[in-house]
Amino acid sequence: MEYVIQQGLNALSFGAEYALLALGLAIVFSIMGLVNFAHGEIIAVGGYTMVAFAALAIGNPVIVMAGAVIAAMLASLTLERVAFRPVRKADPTTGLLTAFGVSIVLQNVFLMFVSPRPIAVTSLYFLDWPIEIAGIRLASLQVFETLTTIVVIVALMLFLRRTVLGLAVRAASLDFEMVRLTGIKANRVFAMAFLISGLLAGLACIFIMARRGSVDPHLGFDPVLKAFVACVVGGFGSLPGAVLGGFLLGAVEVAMLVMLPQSLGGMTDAFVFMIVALILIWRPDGILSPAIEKGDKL
Amino acid sequence: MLVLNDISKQFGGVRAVSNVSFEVAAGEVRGLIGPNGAGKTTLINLISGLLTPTSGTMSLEGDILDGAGAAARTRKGIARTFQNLRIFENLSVGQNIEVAQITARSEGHEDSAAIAEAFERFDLAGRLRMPANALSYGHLRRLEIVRALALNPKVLMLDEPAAGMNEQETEELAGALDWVKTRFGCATLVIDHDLKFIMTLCDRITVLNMGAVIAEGTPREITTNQDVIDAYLGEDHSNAA
Amino acid sequence: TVKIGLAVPMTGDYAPYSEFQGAKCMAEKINADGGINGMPIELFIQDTGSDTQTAVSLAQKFLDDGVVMLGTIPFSDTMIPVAQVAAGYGVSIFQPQSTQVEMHAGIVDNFFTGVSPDPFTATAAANHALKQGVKNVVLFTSDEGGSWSARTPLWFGDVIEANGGKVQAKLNFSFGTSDWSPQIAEIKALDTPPDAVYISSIMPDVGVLVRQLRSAGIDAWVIGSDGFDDPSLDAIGSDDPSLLDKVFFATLAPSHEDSAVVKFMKECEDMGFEVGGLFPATGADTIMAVKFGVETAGSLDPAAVSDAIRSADSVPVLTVDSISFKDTKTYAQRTIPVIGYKDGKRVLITNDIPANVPTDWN
Amino acid sequence: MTPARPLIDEGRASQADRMLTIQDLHVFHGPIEAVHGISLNVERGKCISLLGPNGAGKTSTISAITGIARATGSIRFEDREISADSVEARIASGIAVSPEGRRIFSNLTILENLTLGAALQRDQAEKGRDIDHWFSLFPILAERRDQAAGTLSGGEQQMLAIARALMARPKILLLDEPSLGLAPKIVRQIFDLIGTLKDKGMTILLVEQNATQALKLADYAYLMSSGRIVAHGTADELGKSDKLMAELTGVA
Amino acid sequence: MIRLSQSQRSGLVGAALLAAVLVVIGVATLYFGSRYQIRLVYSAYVNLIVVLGLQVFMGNARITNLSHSAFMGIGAYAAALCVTPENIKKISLPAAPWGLADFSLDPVLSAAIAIVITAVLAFLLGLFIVRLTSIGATIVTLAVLVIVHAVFLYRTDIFKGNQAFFGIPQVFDLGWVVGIAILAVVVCRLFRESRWGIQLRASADDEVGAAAMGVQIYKLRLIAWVLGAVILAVAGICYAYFLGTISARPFYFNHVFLTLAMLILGGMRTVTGAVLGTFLISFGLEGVRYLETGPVLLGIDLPEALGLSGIALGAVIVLTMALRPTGIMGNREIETLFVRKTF
Ligand SMILES: Nc1ncnc2c1ncn2[C@@H]1O[C@H](COP(=O)(O)OP(=O)(O)OP(=O)(O)O)[C@@H](O)[C@H]1O
Ligand SMILES: Nc1ncnc2c1ncn2[C@@H]1O[C@H](COP(=O)(O)OP(=O)(O)OP(=O)(O)O)[C@@H](O)[C@H]1O
Ligand SMILES: [Mg+2]
Ligand SMILES: [Mg+2]
Repeated sequence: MEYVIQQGLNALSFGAEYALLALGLAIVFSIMGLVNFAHGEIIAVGGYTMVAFAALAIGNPVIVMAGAVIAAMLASLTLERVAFRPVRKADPTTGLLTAFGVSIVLQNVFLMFVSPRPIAVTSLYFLDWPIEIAGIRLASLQVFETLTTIVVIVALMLFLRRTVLGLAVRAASLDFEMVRLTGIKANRVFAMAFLISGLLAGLACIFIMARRGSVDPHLGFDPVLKAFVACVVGGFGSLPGAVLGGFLLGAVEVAMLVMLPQSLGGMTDAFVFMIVALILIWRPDGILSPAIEKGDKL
Repeated sequence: MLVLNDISKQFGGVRAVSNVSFEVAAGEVRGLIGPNGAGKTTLINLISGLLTPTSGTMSLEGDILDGAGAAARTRKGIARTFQNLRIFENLSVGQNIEVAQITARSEGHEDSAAIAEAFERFDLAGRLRMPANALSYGHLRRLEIVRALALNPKVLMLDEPAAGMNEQETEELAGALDWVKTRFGCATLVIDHDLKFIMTLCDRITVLNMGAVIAEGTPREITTNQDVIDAYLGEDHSNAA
Repeated sequence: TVKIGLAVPMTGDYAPYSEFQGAKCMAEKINADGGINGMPIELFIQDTGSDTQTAVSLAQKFLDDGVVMLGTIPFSDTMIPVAQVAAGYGVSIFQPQSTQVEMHAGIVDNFFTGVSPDPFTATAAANHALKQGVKNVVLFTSDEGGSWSARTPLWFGDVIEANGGKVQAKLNFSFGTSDWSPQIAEIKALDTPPDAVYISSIMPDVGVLVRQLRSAGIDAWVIGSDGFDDPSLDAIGSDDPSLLDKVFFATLAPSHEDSAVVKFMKECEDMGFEVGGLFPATGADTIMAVKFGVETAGSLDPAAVSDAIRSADSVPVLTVDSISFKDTKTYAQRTIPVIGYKDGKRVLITNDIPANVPTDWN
Repeated sequence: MTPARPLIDEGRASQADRMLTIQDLHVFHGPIEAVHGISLNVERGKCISLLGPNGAGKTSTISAITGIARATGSIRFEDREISADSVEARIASGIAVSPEGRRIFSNLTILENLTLGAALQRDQAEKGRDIDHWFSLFPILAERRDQAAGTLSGGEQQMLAIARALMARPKILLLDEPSLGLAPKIVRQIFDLIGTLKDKGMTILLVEQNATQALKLADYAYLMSSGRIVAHGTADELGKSDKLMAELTGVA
Repeated sequence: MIRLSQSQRSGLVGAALLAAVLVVIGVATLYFGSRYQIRLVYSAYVNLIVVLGLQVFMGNARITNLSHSAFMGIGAYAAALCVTPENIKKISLPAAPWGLADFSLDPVLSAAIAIVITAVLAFLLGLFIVRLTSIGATIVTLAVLVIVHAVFLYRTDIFKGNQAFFGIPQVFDLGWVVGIAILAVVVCRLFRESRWGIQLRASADDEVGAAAMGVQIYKLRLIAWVLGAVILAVAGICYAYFLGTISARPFYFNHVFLTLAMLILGGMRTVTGAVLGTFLISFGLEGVRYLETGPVLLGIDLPEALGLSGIALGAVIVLTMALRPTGIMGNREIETLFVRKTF
């Protein structure tokens, strides 16, 4: 029983990380239909910022964390300006491919100017300590990450439903030009979405780095691949969908790791993706997307 | 030809079409009018198979259509245009029409002579090699109609074909559609808000309101029907068109 | 000139496994000392992006340029086709760090690896573990690194079991794992806590695993292979050196403070070469082996050079005193260092040729 | 090509009355020039109508005024040259548009669409009052206020688009075919509304196919064809005196 | 007698023009190229076949496919398993199940079997994939890529995972691959202009509109999907029959991105675009790779620039998407460059 609870909590914290990443993808997608595969590299920017702080012998964890988050936000904003603005009006596929391109460029920039090998960053180890409650072992990081994800979800919901800028963010996803025709500075809307996305990447970066303790050019690729899947499963562009998809994926992944017999252990990822594919075949637009009948409209 | 039997469609809480029954005969032009949101487009979506009715059945020449998808129904001879244009913008004008011709050919009822004539009638003859997205709105509407005709359909449904056209063009369109009626002999269902257009074109008119049929008859009968005046035309309808 | 071609993975998935920095540094040093028999070494180095076809094409180019020895991506799917192409020129491949076993199955014979295959490191590690009283072990395996990550742990387990120990569980993992809590929960659920866990993987996986095991209160030895041999492993002990107290690994060459490798890396740094770790440093072995071969053969004929290396009793290299291919043909007979930590610093524990290596691998 | 043939003398209004003045405007879609140097005036408080057949360049002209389409030439709004301004700046200076094809935000609710229409308005209470006002005029919208706008019928969407434009409390309202796809009863409502707005002093530039209706309302009209203005004048002047009018709009 | 439509006739002209280009490049390399260049061109042609296989589905149905390298891998492995001599399989696959190590077939038969196996697998997967749209479909293709790769890695007893599957007879040379590439070009181009192709492209523009024109979208997508997979299998076979050694790695993300970039740069909507993009990137990367080594150019000693080819590849994608999202060719095929526009 304890074991089951233990693995359940593990699934929850896996899910929280995926949800945090998936939200970063979903906010950008919901506004401009862009699947930002370069999200992972924005996380890596945060990681390399920590390396830079370490090199400058700045160890104050608050500065390091803030620095990483700010760097990720700036990186996200910069990418919006440089790479994504030209494809703003394009279809999702164009955006997806652009993001792939950006991701490849950034990975190679890290490789060229820093190193292809992992670089250790130990300044955030202090965030991680064991907590034991009634025989259940938790890492403090898991708790922090889950809490952060919850706070982020609530804050985002409020922003998108209650503020004009939030409405504009949602409206821009369908008709960017028309948003401009209401007088809202569209560039601000996009900047805001990318800023939020960068913030989420920065937060995720803190947790990933605190856990891994090192950064390499591929730091973000795998987690973001999973987050991408989470988004699609939940219903792309739907923020609640991203959250649901994230937690679902966490649960599936832990279940596969734990339940597959050792002889099939190497197939964990295959089974995770297979389940995802089955979900999509069952609900082609993701679980939380409303069942829309295509008529003349939409 | 086309028989609708007690068709209803529910969207969540909205009953967009409610217990509609009517028939359209071959060669007949049937007008479908009604206030905005009356369910006209929804009805066409139901007939063309893009939406599934909540209840009711329909048939084409005695052949039950229920359960057949949009493509299958088109192949059986139901063609339509769209209120919001659905042009294949990366194909040329000619290829847009070819998409439909291919379907007609594979079903063995292509009529290439009639289509060639339709190009002229709808002012597309010189434009076949243009990319479709270079046409103006009015021509795009014409393209949609010709594309539907290329299917050589038994039932042709036009959703606001005159929208965005001026009176002159509307008249031309009415003339062209008259030609369609004689040349193709299909059962035609036309939605439009341009009463003059509807009145000159249609043999019979069905009026929808809030999803339900509130009147049915010849143009004359309709314009004097008090229910229709209340729900749709308003008092001073002679000025409307 | 003595031409050596390195079609290596400088970028891509296998970028960590490239020897070109060490090779460049060593070639420079030798050239500064007057070269080989008075001839300077000319290195042809190009990036393959970890792609096999590119590697084969580049190898072809280098062969046409007249190299006497080739280095390439240290994985069999590239080494075999490269060796096949090179065979037509009488040229051999010298791979200073490839430990996978399938290259020694007799598919190609114009091939050297400057190190011993994985069963040797697994055995050396197991022998030391047994000496520490290890009985119950947990093995982490993964298919992603080929036999290196999939089978090395099993050889380790074989040696442990042959000496009365027990493999309690085999757990699967993927490369790049940063949260080991599901696997750790599995370990916690075992009836008896393990004395050791063995994993053949690379950073950051290894560092994360060590820390998460410790914070979960699992005090077992963490034992590994040459994948542990990266400066970033040492970094996890920067705050708390005791984290590394029960970590050791069997690797390719001694890499503790005073080892030849570490000295070499320092010298290279002074010369302006960044040789960041053991894998890059092994490139020096390639150059030294070629130097030996050319000097012994007294010729630049590739076949003669290879024969000279293959038939020598001992070939001097940088990473260990000497290696020999006389009995093994394709892999180097050499000592296997076991490296542990004391106060967060690497110490060389043993450095022998293990005698009880499993034999089921070729 | 028939040269522009003014039916009356150029601009009777004094310079000061001109709210929007366009001179020698060329509009481009990519490499294609859709409008070839037109000039027109919109006087304060008047309803000016822009008529013409499909493809004449009416929508292109509107897009040039809002800055959506690439254009050369001069556009003066309230005595300020705005042709170099961004779209947003033009809207902020008091131009609002109900575009061709409606372009409502289909994934937002009706209420949210209206809220966005008043995006530049800071006063929340004012905004609420405006929304109530337009809801009372379009009760169907009020009924569906929390429904996604994409599920409205074509006509309902058109009402929403106009209401959204009005939420900005503009100085000039650009209406691009507001009657497109509307039922006669609603069309009349819409034209009545335009009349009311005009009576209240709103300046309106009305693009229409429905020339009869438009001319009834308009103080002055411009007739476009193939990217040029081919005639202009008051409704009477245009409607009675020129064959061209009949040809291009079908108005007898 | 088949009556060809206007676009089918120009399709044949276009295919012939492209074939001529392929022949010229191939023959020039054979006669004037070094062995190194021949290898380079060979792999460019293999990638060309991959990109063509990708274009059939992605270009006409306009659904981004990320699983193409997996199908290439399936073709390569299936052929390799059939064609590799038993004595070698006994060494390399000692634990092979189902008697896989106990037979070997001639190369042609092996290739045929590989194509059939790939087509059947593609058909079964396609039944699901064609029902999805846009990003949903893309994610499922991604899942296919990951799953197939995992199977290659996991069943080391059959595929050897990341270790070498060696001993495949090296029966192909440049001439073969040029011929096969030409065949692929013709097939792709004829498909594009066929009634299936036109209807499929229409459905990519507007799914609902196409359904209303009687287009059987799922069926057409499935046809394109399977045809694409067959071409990809052929590409895999060309890869295996030349190199003699395969592993799971060349059929994963790196290759997916590389070939995707090729198709995107040239323009995925046209066959000409596929050809152009492949050659531009193949030969462009070769130049960049030279720059990476830090050569001396015009008297300037350039620094070593590892990762430059990666940056270049990514930049090509980003710039193409920004400046010309439909790729260099857009909707135009090669023959339109020679014919004066008629409107
Ligand atoms: N997919 C849908 N989901 C929910 N409601 C819908 C959907 N499609 C239509 N409706 C609703 O059904 C009703 C009928 O809409 P429909 O489009 O059929 O009207 P219409 O008669 O064509 O009107 P118009 O003349 O304005 O185009 C409307 O109230 C509309 O809001
Ligand atoms: N996006 C575009 N790309 C290319 N050409 C265009 C584009 N939009 C419009 N055009 C062309 O510009 C010309 C003017 O079009 P515009 O839409 O301004 O006409 P309009 O008067 O509004 O017509 P309608 O009454 O049909 O709406 C037309 O010939 C049209 O083909
Ligand atoms: Mg309608
Ligand atoms: Mg217009």
